[in-house]
Amino acid sequence: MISLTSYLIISFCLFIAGMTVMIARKNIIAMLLGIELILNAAAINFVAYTRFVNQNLDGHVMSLFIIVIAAAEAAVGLAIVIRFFQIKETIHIDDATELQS
Amino acid sequence: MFLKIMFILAATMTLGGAFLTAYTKNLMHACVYLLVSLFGVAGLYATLGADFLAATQLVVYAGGVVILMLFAIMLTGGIQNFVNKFGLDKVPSMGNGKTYTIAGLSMIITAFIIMKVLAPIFKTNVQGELPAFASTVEEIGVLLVTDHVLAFEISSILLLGALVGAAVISRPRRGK
Amino acid sequence: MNETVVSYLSQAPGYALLVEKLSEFFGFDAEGFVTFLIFALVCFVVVNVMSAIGGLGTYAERKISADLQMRQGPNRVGPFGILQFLADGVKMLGKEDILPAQADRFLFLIAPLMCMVGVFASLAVVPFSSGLTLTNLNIGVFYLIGVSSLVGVGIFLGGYAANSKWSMLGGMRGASQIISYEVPVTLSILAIVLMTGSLSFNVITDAQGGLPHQWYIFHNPFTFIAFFVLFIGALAETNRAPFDLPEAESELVSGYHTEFSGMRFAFFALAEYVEVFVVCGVVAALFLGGYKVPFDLGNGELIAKTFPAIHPMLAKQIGNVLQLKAFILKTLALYYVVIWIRWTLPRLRVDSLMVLCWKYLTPIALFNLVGCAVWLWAFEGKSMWAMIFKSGVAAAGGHH
Amino acid sequence: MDYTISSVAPIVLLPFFAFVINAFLARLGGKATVAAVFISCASIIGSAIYALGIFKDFVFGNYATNYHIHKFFTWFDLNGGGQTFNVNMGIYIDNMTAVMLVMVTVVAAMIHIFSTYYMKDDMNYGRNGRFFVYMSLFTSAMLGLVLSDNLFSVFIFWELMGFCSYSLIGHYYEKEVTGNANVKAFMTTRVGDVFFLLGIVALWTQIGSVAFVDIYNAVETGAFLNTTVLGMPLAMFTGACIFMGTIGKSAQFPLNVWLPDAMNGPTPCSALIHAATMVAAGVYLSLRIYPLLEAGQLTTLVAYIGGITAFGAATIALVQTDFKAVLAFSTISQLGYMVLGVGVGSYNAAFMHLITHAIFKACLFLAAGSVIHSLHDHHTHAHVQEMPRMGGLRHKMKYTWIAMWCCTLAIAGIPFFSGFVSKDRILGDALVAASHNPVMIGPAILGFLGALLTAFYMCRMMFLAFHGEPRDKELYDHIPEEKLSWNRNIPLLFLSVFTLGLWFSGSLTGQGLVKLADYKNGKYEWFQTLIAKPSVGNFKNYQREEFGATDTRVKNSLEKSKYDSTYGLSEKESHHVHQVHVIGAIASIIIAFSGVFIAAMMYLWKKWDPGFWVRTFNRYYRILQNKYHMDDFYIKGFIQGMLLPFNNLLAKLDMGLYDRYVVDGSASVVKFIMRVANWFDNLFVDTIMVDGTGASVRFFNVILRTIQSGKIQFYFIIIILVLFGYILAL
Repeated sequence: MISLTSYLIISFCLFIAGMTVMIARKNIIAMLLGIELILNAAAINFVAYTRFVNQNLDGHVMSLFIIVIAAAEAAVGLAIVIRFFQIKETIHIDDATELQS
Repeated sequence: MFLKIMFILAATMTLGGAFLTAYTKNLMHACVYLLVSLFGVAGLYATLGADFLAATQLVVYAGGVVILMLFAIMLTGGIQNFVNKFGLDKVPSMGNGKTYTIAGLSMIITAFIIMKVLAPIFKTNVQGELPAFASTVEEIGVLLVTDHVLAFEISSILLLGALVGAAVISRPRRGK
Repeated sequence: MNETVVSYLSQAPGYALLVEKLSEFFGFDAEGFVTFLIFALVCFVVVNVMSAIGGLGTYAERKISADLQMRQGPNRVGPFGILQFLADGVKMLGKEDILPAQADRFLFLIAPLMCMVGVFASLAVVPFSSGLTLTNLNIGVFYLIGVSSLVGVGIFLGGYAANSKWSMLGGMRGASQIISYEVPVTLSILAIVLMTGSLSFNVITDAQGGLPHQWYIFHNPFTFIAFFVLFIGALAETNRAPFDLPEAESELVSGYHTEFSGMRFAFFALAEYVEVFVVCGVVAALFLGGYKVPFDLGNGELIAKTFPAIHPMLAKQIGNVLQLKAFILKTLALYYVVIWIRWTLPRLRVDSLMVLCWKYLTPIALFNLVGCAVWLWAFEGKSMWAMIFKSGVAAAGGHH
Repeated sequence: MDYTISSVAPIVLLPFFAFVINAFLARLGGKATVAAVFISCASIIGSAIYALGIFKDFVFGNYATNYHIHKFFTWFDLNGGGQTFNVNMGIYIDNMTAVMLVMVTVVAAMIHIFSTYYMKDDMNYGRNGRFFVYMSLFTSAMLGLVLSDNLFSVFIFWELMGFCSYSLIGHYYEKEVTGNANVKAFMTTRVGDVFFLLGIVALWTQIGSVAFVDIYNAVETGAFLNTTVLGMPLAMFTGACIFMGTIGKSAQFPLNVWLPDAMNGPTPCSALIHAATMVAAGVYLSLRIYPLLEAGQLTTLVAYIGGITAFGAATIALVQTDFKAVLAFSTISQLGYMVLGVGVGSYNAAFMHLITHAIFKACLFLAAGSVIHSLHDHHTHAHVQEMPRMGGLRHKMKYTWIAMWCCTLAIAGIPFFSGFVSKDRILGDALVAASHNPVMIGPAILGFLGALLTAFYMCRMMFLAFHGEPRDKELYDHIPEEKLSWNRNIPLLFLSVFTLGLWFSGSLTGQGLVKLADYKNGKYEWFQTLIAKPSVGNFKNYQREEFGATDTRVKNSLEKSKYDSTYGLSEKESHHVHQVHVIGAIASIIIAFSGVFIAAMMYLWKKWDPGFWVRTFNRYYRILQNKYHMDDFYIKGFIQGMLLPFNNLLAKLDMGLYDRYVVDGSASVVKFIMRVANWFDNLFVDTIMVDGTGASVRFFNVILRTIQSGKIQFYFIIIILVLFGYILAL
């Protein structure tokens, strides 16, 4: 019953949820939550393939790096959000359009 | 049997948390649901025999990222209405009908794309005999300092950069 | 994968019989069911006993503080007032569960639970004895660090959900304090993990001996320092004085649980006291030899050899009881020290708290980690007593 | 005892590191400068101690005449075209090197110590220690040269020394005469260096190596005989070219003009240039390539050059009135003797004269520095160097006087002093050569005459400066009384001790008080035993050694070198040689004493009037005062007569031909091309390309601007849509 397919479906659903968050939310922090979900979806895939397909632990190591990157991204992203808020007093994503043509 | 129960629990937590994260209007609640979802992912790791990864997931997300997010939410809640009017249900910019419609459409498209990619895997995937769970800590440690040592070093530099960068960026400028 | 309390108990003679009878009764292989049953039973017992210990902690605190301040303390309910905590618990149950109008209902409800879950989940790996470890996880230390970080989230959400200034400040203080002090704590635990080469509590404990010179605290100078770093960090992580800023009564009324009442407040309090116990147990297991009894009395082999009439399993059980006693003794000694510190030292300021963590403890812990690694490399993991003994033997011209 | 490259390296690197450190430290001034000076002195003293260790190992270590250590590693290779051109670097230590190292380091150490006295007032140790910086580099380069095992690295250090001498001579750069002097020294030696480089290149192309041992081997195997370069035999060509380097560096006859002008530098640097390093390097090189000179049949030429230089410089020194100029010309003269010794095959004595001369000449210069530093003219605020203004100085500076007399007697060739031991032997060998070959009579006569003049002018200088009545009373009264101090007189006295002949052991002193080398039969003096011409046969089996590998230790028996003056001669011939030597010794003793006597008659007792001679031979006196008009000859003949017209011709060619036709012509061509290009530019580039690009950009801009919304989520959706399209296309 528990097979690669079930994990892939879970990861797929997680990805879809994260993407929905990314698109639907206009709040930068909420979008960062979505990014976390997407990254975790990817990490689940790695571990699942390690378990069901080739049994070497490279996938685990890759997931570990994903976690590391997620942590770094969260730290820097949130720092940027706070700085952004200090300047603009808002965290609405559509206000961050300084680079707009 | 135990594994199945565990898997169902973890999957439910993961997907439920993810769904609620996407659905709820309250950012603070979204954060908590995210925590639930991430705990579910840790459970999924456990069912996949990735014990070290599961613990790492707990430490990094529960101990670090989610609290960081909560802090960020509070620090950006607004200066005048810091506590009382900090919108609870009125947190701004959590999306509206329009954005959710767009999101739903793109969700369908993405689902289509991913299913297109995954379909052959589903079809061809044959469940083989799975090995028993073994401790992964040692092997991951060995892999980290042998095969993946470059990535390991780079990620350490990345973390240092993130640490310094976050401190530098978020520090208020002088005179402000 | 990992040894649990069930795999230990399954060595008992009655286990196989029970499984067989139940299988006959149910008509399918009941081993899993029995396992689950035993597990649930033990968990139930442990959780309840720990709750009782947490309750007794409040009593101990009051009694010891009274002693330190030349007072009587609780002395009405039961002998020496020992049933005071039960009376308090009953009173708490009877109180009204107040939910502030401005509060965030959902978070207000789950915050105390999060604390409870974090603390009680970490009980799963605490090595009470070589048999009575709920599960001997091979990543036990890591798991404990991960799970107990839920407490930080709980405190933070509790402070936020009440929607009051005091709670907010207390919650934020608590969260930042817990995240910060996790760094030196983890680093000094890592030093021990480095010495042992394992993340499992039982392996770490078994690597030590029953007598003080075999404990990791006296293994080398670096672990000696690491012990104090870990203990200070643990005090801060459990929000105990002198680091009890999140609930600083004089400034923040009662910190993050200002608005909580009745059973919810009891949950917070219980979580705190049990966490102190868990942390003391962890420190004892990592540095003070844990459940190790002197002269290896704990594993029962000596008893079985001395009294051949005793069944080996029984001998093992006797050893287990001795181990449990040793562990509880060490833990309670540390518990006493914690309470003692609380009623002795004044509270720190927020900035000096952070200075202590980031400018002193973290560098010291890092240095310790490196020092341990160097010690491990240079002296092949021998303890300094072994080396002193060796050099003494060499000086005396002895052979070995 | 087993020296490797790295174990010998400190001797060079100590002064070099002192240079590197001081280059940054010295300019800070104040205490940093004092520290820099201390580092300089300490490093050279350390080198001296190290060199003494090597000397001890070689001289007392029962090592034979031809014992040597040769180690090298491949620095880089220029292989190609089927030829191997390895550039090797290494060390070559034999007895000569060991003696040379001690001489250089000890003399340099004394000079350094004296410099702390002499340069102290010159803006605090010579322009903030800059003097010491270059002194360290100078010494380091000389030590490197001495240790080098091939001509290429010799050349490197050679040029390094050239640069250092340039910097040191031009120390007082604000004076115009100094600026000219250092340029002159640099350019004159450059003439020799060009030939030197030419010789190296010729050697390299013909025998594929420039290592000394390879050269000796090639000489032995006759590789030089069949090869010719520019119609000359290879040995002659390369020998002559490399010897040109010696001529330039050691100020031999045609290129001797730079050395007197080099006096404009500070006196300690003159001591270093004239004694230990610069000029010694030239003679050292000619000794190293001696087999090449012999194989190239250049010995007669060398002997003549040496003789002419020895005599000519001595005659010029007769009439000089500048204290240091006398010493400068005496240096040229003595170098002439060394070269004369090389020319007549008196290898051993030439090298001994190099050593003895280095010691007494360094002492003389330091003494001169001591004198000049004390003679301060309060009207012009300058140091006085003119002998007519001195006189009677011995009452004021006793120690300097003693040291200087020791050295004067040594250079004059008075028995029991070192100069006699070495110079007598050179002159004796010259006589032997003359008795075999009539052509060599010339150099021998020149040598003996020069010896007479040397004794005369040195004593003249001493009598004029130190004896008699003070001629400039005011100047004399201002001279402070000399006190014994560690950095003024001690170096002088230390060096003057070594001007005694017993250290070098001559036949007149019997077995010699220093029986360093009579370990076997006591027959030979140590110097003569240990120093021998490169005896070629020993290098046949040398092995290639990598860095740090063990050496091939050639431990010869105590056989006399076959290049020794009596080697292979019959008993009769050997007897003849000894007879000639005895005659030479007696002659040189008579000559030396007569020189001293004449000087004393003229300047001490004033029985004979020197003015009479000046008046009688006024014309020749003028010639001598003008240094045989050699400077004028070079300036008028070479520079104005040849270089200037050539320059003018070039200038005319430039103006008339190049400017008019090439430059202006090309300008008009360019002008035409420019017009065409302008038209093309206007039409194609500006109109079509530039404006067209702008227009197209504007066109696409309108489309792309709508996509560039600045909203991340919009980009996200675009990504999804593109992916969607891609999947559909699949």
